Amino acid sequence: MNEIVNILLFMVSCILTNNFIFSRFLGCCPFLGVSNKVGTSVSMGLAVTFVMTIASFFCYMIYHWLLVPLGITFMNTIAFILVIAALVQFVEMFLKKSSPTLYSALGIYLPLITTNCAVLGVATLNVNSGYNMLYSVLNGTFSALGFTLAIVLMAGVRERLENADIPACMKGFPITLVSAGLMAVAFMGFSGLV
Amino acid sequence: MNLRLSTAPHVHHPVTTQRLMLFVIIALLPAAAAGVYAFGLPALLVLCISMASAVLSEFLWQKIARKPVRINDFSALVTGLILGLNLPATAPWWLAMIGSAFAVIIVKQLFGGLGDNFLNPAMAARAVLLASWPVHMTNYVAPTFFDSSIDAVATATPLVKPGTQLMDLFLGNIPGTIGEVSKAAILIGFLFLLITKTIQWQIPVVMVGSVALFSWMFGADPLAAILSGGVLFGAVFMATDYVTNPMTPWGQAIYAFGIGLIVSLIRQFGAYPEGVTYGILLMNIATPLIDRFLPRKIYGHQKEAKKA
Amino acid sequence: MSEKKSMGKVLFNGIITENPTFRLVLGACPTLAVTTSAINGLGMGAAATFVLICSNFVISLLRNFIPDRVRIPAFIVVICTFVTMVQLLMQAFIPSLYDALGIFIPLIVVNCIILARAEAFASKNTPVSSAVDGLGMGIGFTLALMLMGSIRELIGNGSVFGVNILGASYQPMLLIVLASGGFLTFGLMLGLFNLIVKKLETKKKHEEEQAA
Amino acid sequence: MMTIVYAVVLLGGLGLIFGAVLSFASKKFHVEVDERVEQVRACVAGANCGACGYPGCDGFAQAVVDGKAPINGCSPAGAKGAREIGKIMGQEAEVSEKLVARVLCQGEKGIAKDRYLYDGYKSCASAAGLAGGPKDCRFACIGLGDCQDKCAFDAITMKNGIAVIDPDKCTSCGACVKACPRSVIKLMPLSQKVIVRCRNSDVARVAKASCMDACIGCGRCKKTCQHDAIVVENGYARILPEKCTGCGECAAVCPCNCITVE
Amino acid sequence: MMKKTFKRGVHPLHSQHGGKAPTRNLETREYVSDTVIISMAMNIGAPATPCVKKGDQVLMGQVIGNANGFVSVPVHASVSGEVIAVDKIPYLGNEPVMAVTIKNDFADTWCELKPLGNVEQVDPSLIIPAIRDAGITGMGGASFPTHVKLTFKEGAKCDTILVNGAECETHLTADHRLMLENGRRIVDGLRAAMRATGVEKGIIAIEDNKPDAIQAMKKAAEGRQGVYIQALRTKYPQGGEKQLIEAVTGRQVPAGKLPLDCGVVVLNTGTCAAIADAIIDGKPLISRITTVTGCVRTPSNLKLRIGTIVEDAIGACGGFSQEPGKIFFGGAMTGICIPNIYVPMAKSTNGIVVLNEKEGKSKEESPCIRCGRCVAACPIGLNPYLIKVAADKSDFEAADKLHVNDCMLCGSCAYACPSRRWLTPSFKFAKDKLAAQAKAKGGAK
Repeated sequence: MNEIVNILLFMVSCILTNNFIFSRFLGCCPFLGVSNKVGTSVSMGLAVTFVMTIASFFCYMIYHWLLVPLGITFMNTIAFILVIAALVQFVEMFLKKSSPTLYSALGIYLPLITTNCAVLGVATLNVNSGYNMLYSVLNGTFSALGFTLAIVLMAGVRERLENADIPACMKGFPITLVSAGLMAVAFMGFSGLV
Repeated sequence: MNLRLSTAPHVHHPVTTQRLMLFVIIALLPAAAAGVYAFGLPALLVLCISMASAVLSEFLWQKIARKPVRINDFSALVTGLILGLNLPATAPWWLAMIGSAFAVIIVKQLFGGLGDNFLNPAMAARAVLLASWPVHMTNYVAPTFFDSSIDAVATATPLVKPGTQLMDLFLGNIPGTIGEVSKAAILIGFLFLLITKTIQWQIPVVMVGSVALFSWMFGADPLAAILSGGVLFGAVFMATDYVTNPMTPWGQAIYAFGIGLIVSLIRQFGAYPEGVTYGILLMNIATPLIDRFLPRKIYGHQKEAKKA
Repeated sequence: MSEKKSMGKVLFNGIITENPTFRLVLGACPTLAVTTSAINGLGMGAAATFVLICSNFVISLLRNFIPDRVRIPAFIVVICTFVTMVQLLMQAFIPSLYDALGIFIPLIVVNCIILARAEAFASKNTPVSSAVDGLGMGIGFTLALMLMGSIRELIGNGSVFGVNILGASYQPMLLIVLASGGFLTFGLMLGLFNLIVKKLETKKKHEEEQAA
Repeated sequence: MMTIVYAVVLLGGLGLIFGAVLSFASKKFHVEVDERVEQVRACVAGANCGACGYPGCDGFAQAVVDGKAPINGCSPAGAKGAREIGKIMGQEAEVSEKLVARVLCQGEKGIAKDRYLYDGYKSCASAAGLAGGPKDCRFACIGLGDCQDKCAFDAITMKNGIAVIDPDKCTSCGACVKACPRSVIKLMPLSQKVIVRCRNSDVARVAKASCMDACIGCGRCKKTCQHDAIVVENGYARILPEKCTGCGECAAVCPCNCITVE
Repeated sequence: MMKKTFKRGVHPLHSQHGGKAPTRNLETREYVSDTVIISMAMNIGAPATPCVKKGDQVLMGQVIGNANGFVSVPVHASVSGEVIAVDKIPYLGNEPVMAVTIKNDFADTWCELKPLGNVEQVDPSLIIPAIRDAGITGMGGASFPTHVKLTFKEGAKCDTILVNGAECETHLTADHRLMLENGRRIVDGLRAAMRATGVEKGIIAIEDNKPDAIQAMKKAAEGRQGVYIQALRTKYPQGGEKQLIEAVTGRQVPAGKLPLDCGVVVLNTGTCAAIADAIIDGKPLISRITTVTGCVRTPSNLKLRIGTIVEDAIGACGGFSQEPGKIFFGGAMTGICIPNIYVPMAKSTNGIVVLNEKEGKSKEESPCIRCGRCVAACPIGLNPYLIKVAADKSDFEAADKLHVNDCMLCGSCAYACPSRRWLTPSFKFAKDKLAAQAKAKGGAK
């Protein structure tokens, strides 16, 4: 029972309190780039969630069952990035062939994810925090959901800002960053929640 | 004879943006008066600085950005007043000044000015001030009522403490920010806004109801939860900000319900004693999505919707 | 002479014309995360510069040997190697900075700037000019990070590089060194940068018109 | 020592496995794409950073080919990349002669007679539908700037109640031509220097009553022209650009000042 | 009886001065001017072709313009006298229209009339041709030929004919006076339409701010088969076709379809009276009641011959009381501005309203504050503020997705907007553009 509560709290903290975007700054590039349409951002978020979950899983295995026994944990970054890159590319190609609908909804975002620091970040964080396999995977999934939440909210705001009379020099990235900053202020309300 | 031509309609409802803002200011006056009565001249000073800074910031920005100067729509004045009412009476002058300038320039004008900001300027500024200068922002004193025999006593939290009478909460005999102390004054303002049809009842009523519901669920006293802190003030004056709440009654209900949930969550489990500001800000952020995903019934499309 | 001139141009390109942070808005994550103080910004910038120079150089050397199909994974492996080197070096010699930068050191691997330069420049140019390009981009990145770090440290802490500047009576604006402050500062600086660039461009154009 | 061996073996092993799987997969799952997409894809930075707002470099390349993304949308590729993409995308466009949009009306305030005072929504299209437009001439430029709003290149300004197009800034995209409810704007070859700036097809009396600079279709220009470069149709003169030598003699004889020579 | 209504809408009368008071209680006066200009394009569809020439002598009721095709009606001389011009004149729309100018000889000699007799006895198959020959179009504003409305296409089922006596527009009281003074004719016309189409039920719907009209119509309908009176809440646009149907029958016209598709036909009160005139007396539509109000000395309801020039109509009301700033045909919510006072009124001109300079001047647009008043006002349930943004950017695809084509340009949103934004005009703009695009597409195919 206690364990279940802990897991629940852990999930909430991943999504809200330690939100990947607003408090950890992971995955900012796609957050800024792919948040201009709500539909796109939902797809992106789901694709990230998918990849982060399986990446957490695979990286955990590689790290604990390969690198640790061999005593070459310093190789973690390089091993992780290889795993992620290969995984993403494989999933992309698989989707492209087997399910064009799913591919057009999610698959096209996959290449973006290879160089998304959120994925490598979550793998590294899992190692640094010493999570076990369950927590690693949970961390992957729910941090990614937090990312999804952030990017979808951002997309909503940006769709609205599209029609706003923003000063020329602030258009595009600058105003998106300021919006993100103000959103981060609001997310501070969740601090200490868990 | 030179006739004017334009497309219809040729008549308009007499209400204008300017008049709506003026109504909000009038509705805020009782709360402001109660605050000044409770905390004395420092409170008045804070309000004045905050308003002056807001209007001046708006004026300067519009001059510099070469946009039409629209300070006479009173929207900056409203922002300044609401922010001032959200500060403790002990707030130093620079706090009120920076807060108002931030609200008007960064939160409002950078996004394109009135109507284009996605967050309530006063709320966002308050959250920023709270994160930047937490000590100054939470330096609450008990009301003095211009009675020099009572020393200004610093207290830690504006929320209800054991032993506080509900009547004190209602009338404003408690420490807190300038505007939120007297619930009676806020209700007067609410009635005024309702009578003048400046706002609809949905948001304040649903939000207060939702706070009561969730604080009861989380094991707190619902009545005290409503009367303490900024719930009423937020529900009447800040959650109802046109620009940042959803457009339809149902959307507004969802929005207000969400605020109530977040407020109760933060109060019960979070690090901050008060969550109204964050509740409103977070639901402001969700507003575009609510507007987008809430279905609307369009005349002549009902049957299609059923089929699909 | 012309070689030298073009090298200068490549260098200048990275620092000003295509400044990775302010013009291209790449590598936003570290820019936002580590610029809470000037020294952190400098450290991050230096680490990234090192990786940029080395990886650009090596990739340029290997550019004719790497099959086109696997070039991206190959680039990543090269970059990753240097990142791991930096990581180990910093851990050994400047552990305090290493701790402050934390997870963002390994994340240099996925910093878009580095891969983008590898693909866009190093894979098409000579090793030396690639290294210079890496240096220019690196300096541009470092300067931007340092500038942002200084501003945030100044406002949020009253100091720059740890030296108190604004005096004891200054009430620091804590928000600026928090997460949201990073976004806000970056956004506002970007806006300001755009404004200045635009002003310069119109001025230049105006002068050209007058000359014509 | 063993560590290094392990490291190398691991890396090599992983590389081999992934390489094998991926190369197999790329053959197995190969999907054909538009040739231009591949070409554009080769010009962008390929960092998959997402800064362009599209799902990765492939997505951006596709969007460029579909005409949805701007050619300079890839900031990491810089100006050089944009030029290369421009070359790929612009292969068809560069063949024909450069065109420029011209306003075929000189009905400024004081020259064209006003019909009434328009006081509505600032849009030519709206005004045009109201009792025949605010100007007496129903062929005139209304001057509320629908074309200006649509011009992405700041080439159009409203001067004294009519639109004026700066030929240097005009890219002949045709947005203004589409926007104009009166079809006052036409795309013409840049080389055509002599232009009849009126297309009023009313009879001479009505035309002259509504605007001082209206073409009344008198045909004097046609008679003067030695190159048969002018036709008078629908009550107004028109210049045939392929025959016009730009001598400007027609402009000299026009009683209504409606022919201009640059 | 329960008062019925539709969702949302606005109350322009409650907040506006001007209102209807002065003309509501005054009896309709007949006025005949010495010259009429009769436009050939008074109906939606193909305009009529003039069949008289300059110098011809015409009799009252004589056909002076022949109908062109099915969706078109003939035009009749509204006075007897001499044709002094057959020419194109600039009118209210984009293009000039053909018009016949007749100098009145004040003899009012009718041409030969062919009355069909009592509406309850006439052969039903003769009714619709008679309506077409009498040149009857919708007299509420849209000018749709009435015989087209009453000719059902194969398979169409109609069970109700609604008579629109809501008169929800500001300023206008013409229908109100007609109901008070000539209620029987309205009922006769409704019965004729019912018999012609075989529809069993006819409902006359009237807003509850006209209790006297409700009483009068109840009396007129007494003993008539299948005719009912329905009171409606006073709200704008209660008299909009779609809103009227929703309020009275609870049905909705499917998007992009006609009222007939939900089994209803809506006729205006004036149209009904004209039908009765055409059947009982054989008289074509040559006059109508028009409210002339605003800044005129004696606001009144005038029975005007079709083609009366505005200047004359205003003169008949004692001239302007203040310097006019704006004059429009119809009510203030949907009225169409006229460029000068020398234009003639048409069959659909139910009001001539004169505003002074101050009332007529448009206010400057200020930024949208997202107050939601437009959303709360839109009787269709659209998001006007979003459509406006899309239309202003010429993003017609987006506007289409926001259902701008369902907008009926009632003006409720623009009326309610505190920022005085030009909502309705931008919707019209978008609708026109979309229609043009659709046409171009159809042409390409």
